[in-house]
Amino acid sequence: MSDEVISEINRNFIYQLTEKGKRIDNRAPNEYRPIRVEKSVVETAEGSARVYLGNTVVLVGVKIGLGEPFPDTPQKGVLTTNAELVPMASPTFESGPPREGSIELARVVDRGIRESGTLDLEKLCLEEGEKVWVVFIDIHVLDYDGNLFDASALGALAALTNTTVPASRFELGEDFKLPIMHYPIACTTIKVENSLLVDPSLEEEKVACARLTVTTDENGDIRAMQKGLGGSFTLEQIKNIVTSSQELAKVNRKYVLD
Amino acid sequence: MSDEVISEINRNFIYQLTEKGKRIDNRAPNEYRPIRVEKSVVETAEGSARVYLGNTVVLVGVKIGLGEPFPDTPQKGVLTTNAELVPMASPTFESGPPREGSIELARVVDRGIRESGTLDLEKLCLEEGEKVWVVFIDIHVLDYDGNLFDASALGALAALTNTTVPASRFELGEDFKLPIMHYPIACTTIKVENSLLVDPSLEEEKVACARLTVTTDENGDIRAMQKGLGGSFTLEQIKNIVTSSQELAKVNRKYVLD
Amino acid sequence: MSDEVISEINRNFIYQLTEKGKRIDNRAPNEYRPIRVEKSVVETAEGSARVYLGNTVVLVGVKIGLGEPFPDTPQKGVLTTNAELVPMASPTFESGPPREGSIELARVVDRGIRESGTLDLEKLCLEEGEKVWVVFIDIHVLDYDGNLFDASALGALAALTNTTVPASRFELGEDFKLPIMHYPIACTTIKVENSLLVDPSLEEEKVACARLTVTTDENGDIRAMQKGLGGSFTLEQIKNIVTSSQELAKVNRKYVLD
Amino acid sequence: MGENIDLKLMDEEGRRIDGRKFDELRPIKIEANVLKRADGSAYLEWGGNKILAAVYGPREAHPRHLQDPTKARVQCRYNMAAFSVMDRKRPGPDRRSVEISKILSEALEYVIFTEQFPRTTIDIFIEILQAEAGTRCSGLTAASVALADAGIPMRDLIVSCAFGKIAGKVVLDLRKEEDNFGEADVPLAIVPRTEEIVLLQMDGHLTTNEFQEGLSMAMKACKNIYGLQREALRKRYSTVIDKNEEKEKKEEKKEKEEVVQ
Amino acid sequence: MGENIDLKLMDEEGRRIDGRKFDELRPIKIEANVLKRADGSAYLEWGGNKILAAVYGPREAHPRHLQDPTKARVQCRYNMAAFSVMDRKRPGPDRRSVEISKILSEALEYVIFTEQFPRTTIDIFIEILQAEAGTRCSGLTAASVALADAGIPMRDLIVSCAFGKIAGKVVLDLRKEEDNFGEADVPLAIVPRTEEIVLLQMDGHLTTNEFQEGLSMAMKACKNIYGLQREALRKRYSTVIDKNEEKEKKEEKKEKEEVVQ
Amino acid sequence: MGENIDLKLMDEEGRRIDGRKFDELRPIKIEANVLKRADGSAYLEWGGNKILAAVYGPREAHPRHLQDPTKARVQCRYNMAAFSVMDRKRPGPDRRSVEISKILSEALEYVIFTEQFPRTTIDIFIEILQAEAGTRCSGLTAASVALADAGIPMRDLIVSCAFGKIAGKVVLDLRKEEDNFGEADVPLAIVPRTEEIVLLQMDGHLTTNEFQEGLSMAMKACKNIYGLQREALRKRYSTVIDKNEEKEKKEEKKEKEEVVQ
Repeated sequence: MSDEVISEINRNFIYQLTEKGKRIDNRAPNEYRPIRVEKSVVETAEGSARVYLGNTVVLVGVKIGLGEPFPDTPQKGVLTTNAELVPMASPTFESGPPREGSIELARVVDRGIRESGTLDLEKLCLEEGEKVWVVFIDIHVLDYDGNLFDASALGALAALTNTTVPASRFELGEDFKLPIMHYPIACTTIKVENSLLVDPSLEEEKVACARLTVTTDENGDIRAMQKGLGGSFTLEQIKNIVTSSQELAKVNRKYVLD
Repeated sequence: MSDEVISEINRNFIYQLTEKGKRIDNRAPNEYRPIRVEKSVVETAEGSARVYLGNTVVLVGVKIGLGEPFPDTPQKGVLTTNAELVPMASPTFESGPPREGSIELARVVDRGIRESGTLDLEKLCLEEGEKVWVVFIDIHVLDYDGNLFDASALGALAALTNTTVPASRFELGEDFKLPIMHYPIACTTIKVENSLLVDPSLEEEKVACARLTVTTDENGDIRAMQKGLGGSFTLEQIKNIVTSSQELAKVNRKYVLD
Repeated sequence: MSDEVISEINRNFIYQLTEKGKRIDNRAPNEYRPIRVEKSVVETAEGSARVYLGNTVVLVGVKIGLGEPFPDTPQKGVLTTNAELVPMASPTFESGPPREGSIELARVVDRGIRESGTLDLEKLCLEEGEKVWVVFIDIHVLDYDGNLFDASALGALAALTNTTVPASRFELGEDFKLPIMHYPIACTTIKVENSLLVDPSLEEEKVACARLTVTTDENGDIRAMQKGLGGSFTLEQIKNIVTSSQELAKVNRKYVLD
Repeated sequence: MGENIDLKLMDEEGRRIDGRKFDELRPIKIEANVLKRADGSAYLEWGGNKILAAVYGPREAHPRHLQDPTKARVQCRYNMAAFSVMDRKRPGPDRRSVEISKILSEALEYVIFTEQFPRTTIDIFIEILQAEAGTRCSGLTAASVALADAGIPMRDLIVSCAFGKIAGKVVLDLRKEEDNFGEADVPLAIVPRTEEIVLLQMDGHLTTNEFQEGLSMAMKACKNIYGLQREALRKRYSTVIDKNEEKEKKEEKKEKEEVVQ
Repeated sequence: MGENIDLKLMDEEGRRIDGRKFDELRPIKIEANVLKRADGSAYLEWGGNKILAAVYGPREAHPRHLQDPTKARVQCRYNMAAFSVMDRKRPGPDRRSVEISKILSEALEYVIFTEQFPRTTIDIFIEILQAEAGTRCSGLTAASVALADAGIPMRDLIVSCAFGKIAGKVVLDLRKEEDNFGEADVPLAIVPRTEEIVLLQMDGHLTTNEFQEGLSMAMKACKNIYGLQREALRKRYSTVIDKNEEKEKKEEKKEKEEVVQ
Repeated sequence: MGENIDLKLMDEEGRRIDGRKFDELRPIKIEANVLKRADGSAYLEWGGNKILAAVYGPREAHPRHLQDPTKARVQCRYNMAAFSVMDRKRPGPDRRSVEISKILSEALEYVIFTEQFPRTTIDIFIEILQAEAGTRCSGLTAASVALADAGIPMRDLIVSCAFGKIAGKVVLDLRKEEDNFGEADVPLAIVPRTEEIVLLQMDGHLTTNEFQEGLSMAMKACKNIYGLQREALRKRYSTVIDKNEEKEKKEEKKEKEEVVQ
């Protein structure tokens, strides 16, 4: 059977399940796959975490370096986020310069961290306008079975909470933990036909028509959003997704804090 | 009918017209299409101009920044010209890094301005060997109906005459107009069979076998030339083109000075 | 006859010859093609050499510039090696950024020079941690008839011995010859079926299953090695190749020293 | 977002730095069919934004392996001119424009009847000539007019508009200073007839109530912009009709002349 | 190589900085079948190295002109994660990783029965997650386990290990300081059953005797590592058998349930 | 161009810094058929320029969509070696070499009977090994000898030469200092038999009279260079004839030996 026929069968099968409120792996529509977060997994990084979200595996490393601040924020450290969808993780990922998929992933994770004020960047300034600490978040996807946004955001936050600024190595005082102020958690929901499913697996992503990622903080406030794919949501659906994302974030945040 | 058949018919039609001294849009062989030059069209630029040459539309913006002079001209400001043939302007333009077409365009416009001494670059030096004003000319082609060389050269000169150096924004004294010393105008002539046609439209460019752009200053002196395409000119044709370019430049220069 | 049929015939022909200890150009298995080394062939370079190895021609130029030392070797000059397999040299070389073939070539030549301590890099330091001489070795392959490794390594060493550091041009004292401490020579052997052939021609390279380059110094010590291609060597074969490479290097070194 | 600066974004009477009320749009001007070469085009001014959109297609997709046998590919390219911002932007795509191009492509895909044009590509080019906050909303609004101008079959236009939060208050359509020093920015795009949401992004800090308040405000504003889009298309088509009449007259005249020659 | 630093790489009793003897390997741990998406995979820790290898294929080679009608293309891509080294590495291939990818591809090609899969490509991806000298040997050792895990027909595994010279003495398996300040480094890979050498590089300064001494030492060590590789594969296959039994039970159960529904 | 420097480019007696008269060429040396691999080649020294040109083709154009069903594509690639100039040039094409490659391709296309080889490409590679002003003229002159050496059917050779203006005087063939500090530079290329002009560029400042004076001077010089080109080709073909005779003798000898074996 050709790939197209198989995917057509899959599509119909998933459609029929969702109509009954079911999913291929027997989860409830608003149920996450099992989550496991391991910290301090890479010794060469200043902070790191490996996240297992079902079969999806993401490794995030944080490196700290010295650099110049941006001209418009001379008293703040610099945060930069990069994602590599290495071809190891999926037959559809390719070698070469970052494509739009990995750029969107990195930028959505970055906004979730930056806009929530996760880091107290002013504490990372060494000399105003001259010298600041630069925080590099590198997302390395190892196994891709759907929902990279949530796995990567979890991994980035976990790695940041695990990071020590190696000031002594640069002869700039004592080492200190990265100053974390907030704990934003991303929750992604897809629309399949007219059903909403959280934490989509790869099979589900393939038949999704729309996607919404909502990042909320420990107060339940919204810190970032990203709608994707060539479909639409109704206003009501958006409101429902925001509410469920706030609830699920409370649960998932524990995996990072533990 | 296939594209090739149409273009073959077009070719023959244009050939027959040129033999009678005529052109598809009823112009005389040495007649330009209507020219319109609008200045100050982009407020974020330090200078700008939009040029309509028949249906060809080119937008040129000038940005001014600070930089270091070149080592061999420590007492001079820096001039740099870039052209983007964005795919909006023509189905044959592609996204991506600049191709040879846009590189040749940018370099020919650049030489026309640089070699004529259009700008008094010494007046753009702030600190010898250390700090100078950098003039960025960016050519943005919006609608392509032939003769980009002349439209872009006109636009670049018009935008330069429209430019104010924003010295006060950098706390480097008062703003001042760019010091313009000469007014070079480019005239492009193509050869179709054995006829010479100035200001070719796109249809005419497609059947041209050779092209010559002659840039002359307000004294009629020659400042830059560029021959293109896989055909040839006789010595006599070159001399005739130089003469007609000098005359036409006088007329077209007025569109910039107004 | 198709290319594939021809190459199949060639393969069989070379196989049959090697079984009898013969080669297509009548050389002995451990015999080099004629070598000619010309120095001072490019006046714009600080040192240069053209090497003819049979029909293979390689031009190596050395340029000297000023730069910063690497942070981990603040008291040493910098050596950098680059190879261009320009499409002039072979129908199989392509324009564009360096491919793996030219990268491997540059890195193998570089290691041969660097690891043998060919240059006394400490004598190229001007100001510790701040300013050092940078030695650029550029390998330009002009005609490709096999065994680029040996031809390029010979050319690089010859060009280095031909190089004068132009200190006076930078007003940094008197010009001086590059301080050469060792004379490493690379010898390349291929395996065809079970025979070992040194200095392979292009036709021989095409049927080789494995390749070993051994770089030895004037004491016969080993300074660098590189095995290539998708075949294998026995331990015995490796030992034999090392021995023959040491002997052949003694002979070939003379072409550089003369 | 989130910069604390002594810039007062709203005065005591609720007026913003350019005098607008909290739910007031910047001035918008739309013109359809402004380019000759493209199959469809639109020019839009929105506050300090000056934007051109052009459409080519449906045309055969190249290379072949990018063809979808079931529908047209919709490819939008958002590009900023080097001189469109205060500090000159290096030409060519950066990470920001790659992301924006992706989400605009996805939004536009929803309203185009792509299944009518298998194996083709529909290319939409958005050139930001002058930028002053809200370029992705402005660009998307212009792009859907250009698509209609190209005669591409669509279920509706797309309208886009942002809301945000400044000085603790939810407001419509941020301008540059409000975007830089405000507390949140939420670009939104809808299909006006069905009120479906096809683009939604958010940056900053909002409570659930603020978010819902803003959504309603922006959706209402979108409907007003929808009127401007349709007006621009109406003008364009009336012009076409005028020109067609003119053309017919010209052709008649030409035929006569040819008889004379 | 060749740096003269006051770092004592070996003490009077012949112990190295981490307490190893001259012919002692760093600790090695190998696990097969660690990724779900890939056709085969392996995870390896070797001293301070942490490495993942994954295999995809044989699959159709793209684009077409890269297809070889007589055999499969073997393409290995060695990649270092940005955070795998002390000073952050810029993502993407550099000249070093291009060269390593080439020689690892060539070594792996030798043991794969490529002629069984004409027109296909077999892709091997090696990700260096944490690096501490000897990554190419570690990566190659992991890659051949991943190939076996993918069920690719091979004449044997490949085992790789380096020897070198520190403080004037030939030693096995350099760690970082020994690589940086030692006198030679010689990565080697063999086919253990036949003792054929498929990878050999050398950096530094060795006499002929030292070279031969090191070769023997490294080939002996390779055979020990070969045991670890086979052990990892044995565990993986016993797990498969367990899982198959489990799966059969589950399917039986499912069938019953379906009957019930 | 246009730098005012206290360098005296011409003395009172009209002698230039290298002693040449105003209408005197630098020494030129041309040799054909200097490379083995290429289908045709030439080596040229012209003053301080050392240049190699090589030709491959006509050969099938790749990829297919670049094939022209009516004629051969002529692609010239002008490339400067890193060491060909005083300040090392970064390898690879820059904007200058892209432009030069384009105009040289166009000039060469004119003299090749491209319609005889549809769907093919004729590649001309020009490597500047040592540069000293006038490299595009030197390269083009060498390239047309290489084309003839490759046996490509041509209506004539192309000859190229520049004129310029220094110290207020029109002169032939600028050398480096004259190019840097002179007032104009005009590279020119002609088809010598018909005197057609196939390349013409100009930089600087010339009156119409100066331009016409220079044109005549350069066209005359081109004819002299044409003689050197033809001489190089004559030598090359006489060598071929010699070699053929030699080859025949060798083959006779070989046949005899084979009989003996």
